[in-house]
Amino acid sequence: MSPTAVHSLWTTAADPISKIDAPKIEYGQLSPTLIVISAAIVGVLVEAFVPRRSRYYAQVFVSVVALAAAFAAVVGLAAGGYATTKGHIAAMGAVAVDGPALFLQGVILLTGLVAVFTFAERRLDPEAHGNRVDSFAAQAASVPGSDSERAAVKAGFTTTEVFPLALFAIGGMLVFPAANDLLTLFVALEVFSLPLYLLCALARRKRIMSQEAAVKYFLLGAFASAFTLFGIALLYGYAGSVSYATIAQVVDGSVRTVDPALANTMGNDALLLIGGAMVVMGLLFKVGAVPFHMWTPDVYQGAPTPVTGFMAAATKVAAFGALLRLLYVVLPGLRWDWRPVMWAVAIVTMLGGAIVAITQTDIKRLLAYSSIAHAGFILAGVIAMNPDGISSVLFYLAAYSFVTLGAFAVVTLVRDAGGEATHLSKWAGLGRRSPLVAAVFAVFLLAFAGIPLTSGFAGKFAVFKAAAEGGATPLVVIGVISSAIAAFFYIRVIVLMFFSEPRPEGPTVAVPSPLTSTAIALGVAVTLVLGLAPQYFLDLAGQAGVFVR
Amino acid sequence: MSFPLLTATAALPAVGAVATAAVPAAKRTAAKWLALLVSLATLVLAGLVLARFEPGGDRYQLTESHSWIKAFGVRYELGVDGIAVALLALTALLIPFVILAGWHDADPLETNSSRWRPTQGFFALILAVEAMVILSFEATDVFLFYILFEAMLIPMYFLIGGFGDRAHAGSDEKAAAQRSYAAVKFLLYNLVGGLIMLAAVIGLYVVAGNFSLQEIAQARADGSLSMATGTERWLFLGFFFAFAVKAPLWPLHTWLPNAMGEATAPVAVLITAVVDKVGTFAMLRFCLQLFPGASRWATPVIMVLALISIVYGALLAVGQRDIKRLVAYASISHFGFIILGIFAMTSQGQSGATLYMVNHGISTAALMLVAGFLISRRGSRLIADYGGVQKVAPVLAGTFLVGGLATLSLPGLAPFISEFLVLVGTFTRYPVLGVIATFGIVLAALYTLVLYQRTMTGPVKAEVSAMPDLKVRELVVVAPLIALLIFLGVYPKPLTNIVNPAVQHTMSDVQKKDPKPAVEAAQ
Amino acid sequence: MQNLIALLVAAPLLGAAVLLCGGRRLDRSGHLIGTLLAAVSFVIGVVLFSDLLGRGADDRTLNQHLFSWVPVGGFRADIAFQLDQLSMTFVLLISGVGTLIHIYSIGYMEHDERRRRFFGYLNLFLAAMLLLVLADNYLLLYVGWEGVGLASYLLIGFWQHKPSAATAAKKAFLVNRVGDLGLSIAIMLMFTTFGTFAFGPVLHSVGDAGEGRLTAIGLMLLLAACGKSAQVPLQSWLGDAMEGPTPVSALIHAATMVTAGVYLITRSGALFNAAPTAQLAVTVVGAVTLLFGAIVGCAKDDIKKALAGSTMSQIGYMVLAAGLGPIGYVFAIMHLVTHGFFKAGLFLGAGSVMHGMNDEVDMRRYGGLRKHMPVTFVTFGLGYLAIIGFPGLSGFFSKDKIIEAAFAKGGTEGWVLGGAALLGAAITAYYMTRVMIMTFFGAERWRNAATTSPDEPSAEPAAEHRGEHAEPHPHESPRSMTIPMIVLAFGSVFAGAFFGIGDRFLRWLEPVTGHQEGNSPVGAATVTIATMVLLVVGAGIAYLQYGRRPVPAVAPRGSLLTRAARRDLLQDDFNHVVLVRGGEHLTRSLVYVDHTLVDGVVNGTAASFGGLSGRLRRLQNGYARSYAVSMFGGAALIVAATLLMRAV
Amino acid sequence: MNPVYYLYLAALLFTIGATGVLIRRNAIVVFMCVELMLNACNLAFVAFSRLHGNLDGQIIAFFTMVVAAAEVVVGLAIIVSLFRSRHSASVDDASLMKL
Repeated sequence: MSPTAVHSLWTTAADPISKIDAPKIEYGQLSPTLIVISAAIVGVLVEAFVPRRSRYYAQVFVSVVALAAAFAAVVGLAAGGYATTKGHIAAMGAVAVDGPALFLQGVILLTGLVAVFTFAERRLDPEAHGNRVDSFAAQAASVPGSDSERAAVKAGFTTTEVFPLALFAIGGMLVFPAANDLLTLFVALEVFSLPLYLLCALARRKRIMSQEAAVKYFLLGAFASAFTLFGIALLYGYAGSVSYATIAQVVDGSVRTVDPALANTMGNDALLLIGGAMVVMGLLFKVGAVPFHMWTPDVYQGAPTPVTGFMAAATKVAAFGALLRLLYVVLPGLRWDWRPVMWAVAIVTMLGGAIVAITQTDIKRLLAYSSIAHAGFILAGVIAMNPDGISSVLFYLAAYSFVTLGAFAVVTLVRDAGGEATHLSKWAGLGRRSPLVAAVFAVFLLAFAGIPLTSGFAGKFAVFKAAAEGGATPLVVIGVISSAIAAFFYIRVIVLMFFSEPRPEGPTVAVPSPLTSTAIALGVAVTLVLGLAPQYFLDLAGQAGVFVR
Repeated sequence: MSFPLLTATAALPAVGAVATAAVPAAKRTAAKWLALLVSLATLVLAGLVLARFEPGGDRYQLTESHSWIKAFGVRYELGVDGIAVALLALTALLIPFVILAGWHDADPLETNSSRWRPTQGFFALILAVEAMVILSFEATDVFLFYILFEAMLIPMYFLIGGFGDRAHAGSDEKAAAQRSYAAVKFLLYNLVGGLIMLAAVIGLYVVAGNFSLQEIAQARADGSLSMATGTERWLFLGFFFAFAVKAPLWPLHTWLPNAMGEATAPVAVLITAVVDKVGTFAMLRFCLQLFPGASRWATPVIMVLALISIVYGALLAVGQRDIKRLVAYASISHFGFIILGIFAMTSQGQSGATLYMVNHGISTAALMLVAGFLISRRGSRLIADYGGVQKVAPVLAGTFLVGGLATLSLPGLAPFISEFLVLVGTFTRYPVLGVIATFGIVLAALYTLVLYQRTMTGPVKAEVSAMPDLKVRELVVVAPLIALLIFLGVYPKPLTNIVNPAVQHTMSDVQKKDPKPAVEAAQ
Repeated sequence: MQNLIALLVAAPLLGAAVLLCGGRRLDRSGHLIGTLLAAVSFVIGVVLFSDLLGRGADDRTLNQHLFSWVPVGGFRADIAFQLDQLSMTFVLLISGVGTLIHIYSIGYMEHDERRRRFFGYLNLFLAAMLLLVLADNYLLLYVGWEGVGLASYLLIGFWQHKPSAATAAKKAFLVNRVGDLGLSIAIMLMFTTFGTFAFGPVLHSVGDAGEGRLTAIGLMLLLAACGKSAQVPLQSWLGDAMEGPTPVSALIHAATMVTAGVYLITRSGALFNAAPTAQLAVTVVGAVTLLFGAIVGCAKDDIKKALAGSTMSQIGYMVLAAGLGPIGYVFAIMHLVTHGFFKAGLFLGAGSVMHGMNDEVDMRRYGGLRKHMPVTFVTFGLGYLAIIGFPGLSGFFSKDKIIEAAFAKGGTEGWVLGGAALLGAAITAYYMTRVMIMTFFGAERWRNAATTSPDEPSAEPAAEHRGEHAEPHPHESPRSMTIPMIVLAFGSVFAGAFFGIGDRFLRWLEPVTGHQEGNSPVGAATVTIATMVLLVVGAGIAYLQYGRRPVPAVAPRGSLLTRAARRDLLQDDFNHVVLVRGGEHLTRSLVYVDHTLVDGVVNGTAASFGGLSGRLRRLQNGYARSYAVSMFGGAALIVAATLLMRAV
Repeated sequence: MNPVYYLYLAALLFTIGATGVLIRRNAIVVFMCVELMLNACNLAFVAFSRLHGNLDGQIIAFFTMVVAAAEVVVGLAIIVSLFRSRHSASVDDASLMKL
């Protein structure tokens, strides 16, 4: 490196600090995130100061209000035109406020709201020592089966921390798809991942499995984010900046080359390709695409079911949002390099998820694999690289997240002595025991399978249509085949529920409180509305489907 | 905007389905009557459609069109041509009989489970199927049709798997297992077909930019929309595959015997007489109109497959031990005739095929329902368990015989006309195929008469000696069907008048003309 | 006047509808209604006949167009009737003999609980048969064609509780279906050739069509005729058809339905005239069958089966004549009519005998019945004389003409056919004499035969209703049965003379069928004398065999030919081995194929996916580190692939 | 000396860390390997920052440290709870859920 550069660097550093102009932050436009984060902090304070008796109510109140308010804020912003015309980059280029961001934030907030309902459900488990209990450990710190745990249960402790944790996670997720530079992306990633790791470990029943899930999720997640970070480093090295806009310009070669000293790194495609690939890989890990999917089944199975539902829905939304922005804003100039690779990933993800799911025996693992297959379908839309691609993915995410939440909410209802009866054999004849619950679950399964008149079909159709228009016909064909395979195991569950005789020692269906009922009802409503009359939401997604650069 | 008659015809049973499902568990009979009344009201509406339809008029009549999903270029477009009207009438006509025939099929065996309401479910599902089938006959928007084509699988699936035939050879578990196997097989076959069609539907959109049958067909006709030959063929295959599974065409037929064997007789009628017709109907309406070139290209292969279906189905029918499976294979053979007629691309062939759809619906309904009554009495589906029934239950035997004679298309009964038209239509273009297909009539006689001889004649078996003859309800089901068979056999003109113009349109779509007789040709 | 034509069909059809749908309340009056309606249609027939006679010879054709039946494109089929001399002849025969047999059945079926249905079926048959001969296009004829098939199916299997009857009925229908195959293909060919299949247009534009097509059509029509008229190779069903009640055998399987084939060929005469090859085929079939039937007839001990054989052979004569073209048509029809009389008479006689003998059908258990049932004996005897062609009786005139015409064909064909016909005449004389002697003369072999032996199951299980199984005491049948026999006997005596002398019949029918005198190499007289000689020879041999020595009660083993003939010359065994067994094997193997192959492929695919799933599942081994490995590998792959993309 | 070497070092460290994650059993060690990877990233950032002559990289390094610290907190919490309930910190023992 030339001494002049060093000198310049030194001089810049050595300049007398005249004055730092304060960064300009558009608080109004960031309000959704800010509301949620601050609510989370309030939640922490509640933990600290509110007496244990009333914490639960306080926390639920805070989270619900905050999420509702944040959602209202999102709606307000969208109505204010930020989703379309006034969309721009806020917070000194760190966060984008535009259609996709707002749409996904809205979806995440609603999902989070519903998830909080299922978190707050405390009618399913039989009362322990006269205290209503939810699906979270009485005291996370106490060793499973130990006296301390029994004491905690007896004392009626509950882990009300889950609410602030969830809020933090949601906060991170809100930023994730809106992040407009790689640093923000990374920070947001960690902000929503870390609380999730913890939430996974907090199951009340089967705690060992829950902790194992947490460990696996944590280690693999950290591993993945390390890759992401290194990718970011390389991209930074390539472009000399982490801001999406700059990188995009450099990729397009539309930026004036900085001083020749940097020529050897600046625009060095090896850095760009490797870095880009590693960042994308980090995101693929979050969406659970093959071959980065292997954490999914274990974590979904081990985590407390409400958390699983929350993860399955919200994480996918956030991660795909970020992936879209990255591919459409930063790397479009590179599409001829990454598209074939993404093709391959999409194909193996669709087929892999569908095929492995056939032989699953645990309903939660089954749904995990189905979520993998769905990730593949969504990737097919991402690859389309046209406006329809964006809007179709947005629509699919909205449709999918609600179905998922509903499905997992139903899973929490089917219980036996050992807690939730997740083994498929126990679901035999459910349709005879409680036709309503079985019918609702059947609706969700049909939506997963993409049967017409459900949201699943509309979403699948939108995505495949976009892909076909984008020239990815083979993807569509493979997608169709794998949905046929997938149909097989969804049908298997329906057969099990309706056509096989109920077991005498089969599980009972708990009668939920209004909270879970709302979650399920909302799921059904969204599934049917988006299936029968998707026009309005498709328009919404269509208008929202433009990134600001 | 006049009264949306077509929508009403489909909406009525849909609403009825919901209402029936909502009837409280205790009020079983009320649910039955409600369903019956709804289906009769639907029949009245169908009659109105028939009355309002002018055979000479526009190709599609009583049209309705509303915007539905702009983003997909999908409109809610309805309209009926002669073919659709005929099939719509058939559907609306058969459902009341199906309901009446299945009156006791869904009475719960154990009354303890109060929340479980099979009866309501059974009749609600039947009405749901009716609604979807009717709407799919009316839909002139490819997407709308596709949605219904797929969606109707679900109620059918529950009807097959949930309400199996109680007369089962094996134990209960075995019965349940076989039943759910049949249901799953039915669903997966048709789902796979449908999904492959989905790819083609999307492809069609990418090529054509919208889903309106009329617009696309128009554009194809005036050449403003040209498809690459390859594309057209792929799309055609995608569509045809789904319809061939539904129809069913050899070798995609194996789901039908299982489904019809395991389902109750009325549901079996629903499958083969109503739902499967959507497949053959769609071949006429979509394959030929949207992809005329590809249709002509694929004709030879399809004709051969249809021929195989005819002979193969008939031979397997001869080999069956189970009454309902026998009827199922007979139906496969008949569907072979229908497809043969459609792709013969002659006005006789296609009119014949359309008539065939209607007549086969009625005749199979008659035969299958009587078979159902027979089976419900003896509690067995095996032919070997019967014998000499005509002695103890002459009326039952008589109606059964008439149904059988209709199945072997005896002149004077409706199926004869359609079958002969199909054969003539085929013969005029493909003499050899026509001749081979004609052998089907001998085989048909074989399996029908063997069935009748083994079950109805001979010395009276001990088990059937106390068998009661047809009850009034059952007579009410069978008699009108038989009367209809005879009427349409002697005076099919009302039907042909409606169908012929539509067929002329289809013929012009595929740019085919009837071959001239040799004598005229010579002059 | 022509509006009456529809009534001809409508009357019996109405009867059938009423009787079959009427239910038990008609059980007591049913047979009367049926007979009445049959008579009605006969009366109408007579009225129309007189009307025709009132017209000039060349405008004796009435048409009635009811409505257009199946109009599709160029394909136009109408419900329309055509009544000309040919159909008129048939109408009178059918409705006349039909009515008689209705009357006969009143007595014959008296004790059968299902008599109402029996009459319903008979009416159905009449309607179908009349439709067949009155139709003015081939498709409508086809309806009647299958209609009579159905009626015959129902009536043969009338005693359905007997497996043998049910089987026979099924067999009859199936074999006829094979024939119908020919008819429908013929109609299709006509449609593709002429664009229509109405008699008039087709037969008039025959000239414009190529001979190849015409031959094809002709052969297909012949196939149809073979099926319906029990001609070789489709004759196998007729023998079994005797399972039906005897009146049925008389009406359907002797007088009317089985002659439909002859009608079809004669009706299509113009077409056959233009297709010599087809015509030759027809004559060959006729000649073969007349010998075949005759030989079979010689060997049967079952009286009805023997008569069935003779029917076969007589129809063989008609077909032969029809095949001879214009020189033969008239005589074919003429023989058809006379045969209608005497064969019906014979069958009714046989029925009457069985009626008196506890439904015993084995002639070896008859003998010396002339004393016990004189009327039957006389009428049967007259029928016998008529069929063997005793000079002056009907058979003499009609059969003789046919033999002459056969010679008149000329060339070797003429000699061969004529020879066959002559030989046939001799054999006829033989087996009919045999029947006559075994039944009415000789020792009363039924005396010591207590009951019908189990190994010879009685054809008429109505015996159970008739009660006693003790030693039969033959008695004359009731009036209702004897009167029709007497009437038919008159017919068999005088019809021939009435028709033949002065060529009345010829002049009546000529305008329709056309006629030309053949130039026979041998004079008419020669033929007659030859026939007479052979007749005497045949009858003589029979007398020596059965008249002189006592008839063994159990059939002797007999020569190879005899044994073969007893089994209908083994063609049934052939059918059984080749068609039935082969068919069973075919279907069974197909069922297997369908299950394992067609279904197996699909299930196999599903199973293979399952297996793949099971294997892929193993990768999910629960070890976080192996997950990390897959992630690392994936990352490496992606990076490598991306770089590769750039490289290439 | 050429700062590009720092990049090579960073890459080397990252690979070592990754390998460690793949081969070590003890959860703590695995976790430390992850930390090592993060630090490798830091080194890369700083080196690039030097190359480009702007401070972004160095700033990012600080962010990374904070994140890493947070990860430590969460990670240790989880690992310790696991260790306490099964008296082993081996990642391979934690394989109840599979297939």
